Amino acid sequence: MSLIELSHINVDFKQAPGSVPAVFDVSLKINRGSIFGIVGYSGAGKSTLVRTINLLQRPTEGSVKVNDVEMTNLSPQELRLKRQKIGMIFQHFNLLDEMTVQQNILQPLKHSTQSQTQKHAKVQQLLDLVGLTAQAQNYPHQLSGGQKQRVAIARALANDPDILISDEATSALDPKTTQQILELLNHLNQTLGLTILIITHEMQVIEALADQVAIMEKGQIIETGSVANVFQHPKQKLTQEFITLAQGFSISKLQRTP
Amino acid sequence: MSLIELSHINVDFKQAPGSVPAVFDVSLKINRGSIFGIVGYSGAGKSTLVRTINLLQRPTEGSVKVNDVEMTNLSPQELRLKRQKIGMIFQHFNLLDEMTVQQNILQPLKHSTQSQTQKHAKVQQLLDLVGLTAQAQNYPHQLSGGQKQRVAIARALANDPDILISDEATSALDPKTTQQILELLNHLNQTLGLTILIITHEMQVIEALADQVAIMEKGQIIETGSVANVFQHPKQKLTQEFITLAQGFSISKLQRTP
Amino acid sequence: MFNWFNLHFQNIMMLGWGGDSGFGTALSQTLYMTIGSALIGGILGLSFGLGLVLTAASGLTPHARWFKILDFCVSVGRAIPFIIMVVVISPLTQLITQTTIGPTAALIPLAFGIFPFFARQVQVVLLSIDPGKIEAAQSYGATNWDIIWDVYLREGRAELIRISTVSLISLVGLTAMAGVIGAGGLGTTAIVTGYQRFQPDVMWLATILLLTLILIIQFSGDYLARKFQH
Amino acid sequence: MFNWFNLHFQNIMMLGWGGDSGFGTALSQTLYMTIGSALIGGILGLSFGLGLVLTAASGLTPHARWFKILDFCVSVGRAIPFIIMVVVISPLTQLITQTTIGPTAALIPLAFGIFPFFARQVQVVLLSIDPGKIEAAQSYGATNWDIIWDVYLREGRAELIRISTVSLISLVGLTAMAGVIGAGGLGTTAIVTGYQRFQPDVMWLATILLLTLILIIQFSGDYLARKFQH
Amino acid sequence: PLTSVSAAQKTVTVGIVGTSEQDLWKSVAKTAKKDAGITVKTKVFTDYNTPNKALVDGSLDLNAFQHANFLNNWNKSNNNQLQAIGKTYLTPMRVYANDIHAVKDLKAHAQIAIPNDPTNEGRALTLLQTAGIIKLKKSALPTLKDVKENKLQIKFKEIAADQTPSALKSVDAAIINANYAQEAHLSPKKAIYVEPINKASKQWINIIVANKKQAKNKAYQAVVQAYQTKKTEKYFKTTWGDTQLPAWNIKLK
Ligand SMILES: Nc1ncnc2c1ncn2[C@@H]1O[C@H](COP(=O)(O)OP(=O)(O)OP(=O)(O)O)[C@@H](O)[C@H]1O
Ligand SMILES: Nc1ncnc2c1ncn2[C@@H]1O[C@H](COP(=O)(O)OP(=O)(O)OP(=O)(O)O)[C@@H](O)[C@H]1O
Ligand SMILES: [Mg+2]
Ligand SMILES: [Mg+2]
Repeated sequence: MSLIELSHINVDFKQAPGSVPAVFDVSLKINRGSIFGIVGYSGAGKSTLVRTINLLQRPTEGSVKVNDVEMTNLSPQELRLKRQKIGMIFQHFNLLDEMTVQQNILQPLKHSTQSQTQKHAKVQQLLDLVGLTAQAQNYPHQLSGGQKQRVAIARALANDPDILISDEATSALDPKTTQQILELLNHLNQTLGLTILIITHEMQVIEALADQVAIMEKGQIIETGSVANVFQHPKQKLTQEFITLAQGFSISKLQRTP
Repeated sequence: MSLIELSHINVDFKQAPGSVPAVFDVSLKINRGSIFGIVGYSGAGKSTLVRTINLLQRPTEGSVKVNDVEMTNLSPQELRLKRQKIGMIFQHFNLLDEMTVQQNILQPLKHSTQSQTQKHAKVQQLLDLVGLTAQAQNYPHQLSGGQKQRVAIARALANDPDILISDEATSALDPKTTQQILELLNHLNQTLGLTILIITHEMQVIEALADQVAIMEKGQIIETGSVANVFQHPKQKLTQEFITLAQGFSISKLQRTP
Repeated sequence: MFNWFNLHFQNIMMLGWGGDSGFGTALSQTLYMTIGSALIGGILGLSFGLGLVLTAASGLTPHARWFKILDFCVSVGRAIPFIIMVVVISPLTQLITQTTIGPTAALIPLAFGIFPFFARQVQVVLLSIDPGKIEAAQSYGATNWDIIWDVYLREGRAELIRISTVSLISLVGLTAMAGVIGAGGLGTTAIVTGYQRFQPDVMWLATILLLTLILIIQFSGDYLARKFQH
Repeated sequence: MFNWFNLHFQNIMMLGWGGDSGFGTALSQTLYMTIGSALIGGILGLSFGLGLVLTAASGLTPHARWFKILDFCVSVGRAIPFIIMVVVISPLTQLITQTTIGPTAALIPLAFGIFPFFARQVQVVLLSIDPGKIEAAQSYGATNWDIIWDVYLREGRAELIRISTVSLISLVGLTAMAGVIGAGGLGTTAIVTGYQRFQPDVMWLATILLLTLILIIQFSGDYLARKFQH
Repeated sequence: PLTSVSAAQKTVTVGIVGTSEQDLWKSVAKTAKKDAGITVKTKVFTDYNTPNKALVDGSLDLNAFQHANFLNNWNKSNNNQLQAIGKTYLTPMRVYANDIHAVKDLKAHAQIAIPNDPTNEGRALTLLQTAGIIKLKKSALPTLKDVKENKLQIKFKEIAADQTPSALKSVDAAIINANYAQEAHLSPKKAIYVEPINKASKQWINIIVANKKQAKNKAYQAVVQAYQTKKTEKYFKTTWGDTQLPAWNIKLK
């Protein structure tokens, strides 16, 4: 049964005349409990597409169903409650600069019925997970790029969401931290049934983590299927190239002058 | 002969008491015409270290020599001229929001003696290289994350610098675009002798592109040497782990309940 | 020394510190009017400024009609010269303060004089907050109130302090006009007793006291803004 | 219709449009004073605001002494009540405009009255620009002038327009005070002819004309700010 | 204080404009305290309109800043709500000039600064008519619109009354109220014309004013009595010389 169902999504931006729409007639089903990867060229429309799921980006056309509820028909109040259960990690972090790391992560728990102690315990646990216990009282401007991204990850998980949307959550992280985050996501998926939607440029991340994958180009999904299938029998040229490059970038160095 | 020579660099930030300095007693030599990679944990001090080279970050202690000139002793005017020849790609892009893509890239050429036509030709060439010809008249807020990064790359190259400092310049890019950028950098290195300092989390990038590599942890360089040496005989555990993970992240999936 | 002072600043000496027209009295009247009307005008201005941002087309709760009403009120408030504002709202002043003269009565027109100005500045500050932060808050289901408190007001904190400083100092300037309803204050002393009566010593002392007050406000504002900027 | 108007608004009819005290004359005086002093005050305010940001400890060219001097000048400028400003700088006014009364003479005190205020606002705007952008410009060897033009002024453009709108409207308000030196204008018509002579029709018409002017400024400002915000 | 006035009222608040008479009122207050046990307080205004409004709405007990003409005019526009309850003084207005010594020396197109508030302006224009410089239409309080003959084609500059002394250097002549001339230490020699004291001066006599409903209030009458004393007369003499004449016993011919 599909948890997320996008049908015929279009997103147009006002832009230079003749430019393509950011997302064009995309339909997509994501099953409950699955990990779904999206890859594609930079500028293909990946971020725009996933932002339609919690309606941060209202599609120009099309239907967005989460748990069989049509999102575009919800009242603001209903939408708000729905969104609490859809965690999102932004490509540009979007942390609150005037709050400490700890406060940023506490933020989504504001309306939770848990006690203060429980909330703080939860935050502590998340801080441990992303390895920022020492930075709990730092403000975002005192963090490195990767540290900011880890705060964003922790914040997205604070509410124990049903769905996690991750827009390049590990791109600013070193391999080891990435591995830890991936293990965490996998663990949450396996134990709690968290459905995960992950945009990434690292094909290895898809390979290690995802069940399903979709490849986007120019606002459209050009190929989709199980990771095993797509990686072993890529149909599109773009998919092939992505997979090959993931093995290692190939640069034929010119003969060097010493 | 080393083009860049950092000696005993220290950078302290005001932070929670007891926290480690961002950079601690780092010395480093980078040869003219080489490509030097820096990897390390998120928060290890990589960005802080490279920012001392063009003195965007004045080191608390230590000496910075570029081309045998002690940078910390330069007058503002001299420093400015030096900086024109050190291109820098920032982790957070730092584009000017009120200028179009084209204007952003033209910016470093402002004081160049070239004619307007030459300048525009140069920009056009850079736009082609990073694949943003169609977006030339867009403003940054109309770009995707990866597109912004490509503008930043083009801008850093506009001045035909002698040194290029790239702080995770490809982390938001898909494999194919990354490959193109790497080929470009390699080409510039081979044909023009551009010296490149590259911070990245993708070990494959180091492997494909760099001659030398340094691994940072907690503000210090824990291992350094030629890429071939370090990759084949890593001495530190951290280095080993990074290299292993670069082959592919390993996630032992739990047995799934269907 | 005392004699010398007495000789050159005899007008100041004559006014003295306490009493109906002393400097101390004038200072306390200025302080009273500034603080009192800053509280009322601050709350009004913040509400209107927030309202303008929230109901704007790009805001959290777009509402063209309300936006136009708020926008118009603020513009009208800025168009009315202070003395006319005093007259126009004097029934309201009478209702609230039971009098139309004196420092307490001045609070109402002063508050109405400053709030539209403050509201515009609040609007400018809030519009400059990164929309990405608001999106992030929306993504974890923050209520509009949460967004107002935790994003708009909190992220805009340092800037809000800076514009409050600017407004507060403008308000101190405005209190000089409160003399029209017999509210006294340093500005009135400077103008009426100092300037109109050609007593430069009085004029300058009053101005210097005003300046001191303004420097203190500016200094505290700068300090707080730095302190709250991360 | 005309008779009815004539009956109820006879004071307005008597003032008329042209002539020494007509509404048209007052409007053009207000416009003249506003535009003229906006130009002078705008340049002064922008320079001082930029100066404050550049010489600050975190600025491009830190210089504690200059910063303090600029900061002090601006604070002093804000402390002096307008009418006293008129008197204090009247020698300068005489020097520049060859007279101390009339609309042209009013330009100088108006410019001096508004510029410290504008300078503070410029400072607030420029301080809110992302330091990363300045670093980027420094990294490609931009001169300080480049950074002023292409980063500070250009990136702050929309905000600068917004605060210019706020300041311009404050300036229109200030022109009402220029009546003291015979500069005329709508504010003076509203106060002196309307309010002081118990001619409410005149008072309101002048206020409505002021309001119209302010709405036009606000509208143009909003439009330009939107247009220049990317 | 909201005036729920009874004969037993012990505190009377008087509105004045500007502070030049504050010391005079301190002396009056002393007398009132001694003679009638009444505490007199002053409230300083900077506007000529609000002290009257404050009498109407009861925020103020008395005011003393206007002359009879101003009050008449005010009452006409405001339902006759106020009443004069005592005279204070008469101060002739003067024409001052820096470079000329007589009105007849005024050249064509000369600039004359006049106060811009209604009563002072009306009075100034009337003064110029008396001096034979212009002719006015009949009007209680003339304005520039009422100038029907201006042979010299004088240019009038309407500025705030308190600015007239400073404006003197920018114009050929200025009409300056006695108090501002006094405070500016303008030499009487610079006065090229003085308002004559005659029957017509009646309207320029300054008065103490109360709300009509309170005109008979004993306490207020006591304040008037405390003002109209020899002591006050002496104060006028020592402070203002001949420019400010006690008006309660003046005889106008
Ligand atoms: N606000 C906007 N206005 C106009 N165009 C926009 C806007 N946001 C995005 N676009 C355009 O829409 C297209 C898709 O953008 P999107 O951010 O979804 O790409 P993406 O696939 O996430 O790319 P990346 O991998 O680089 O993040 C891009 O061509 C971009 O230029
Ligand atoms: N302005 C600052 N104030 C205080 N601490 C800072 C500041 N900037 C960076 N730091 C701290 O200095 C350390 C090094 O930061 P730096 O940005 O150099 O890391 P990095 O190696 O580039 O990490 P990443 O890979 O995540 O970008 C971090 O622990 C960070 O928290
Ligand atoms: Mg994206
Ligand atoms: Mg970094």
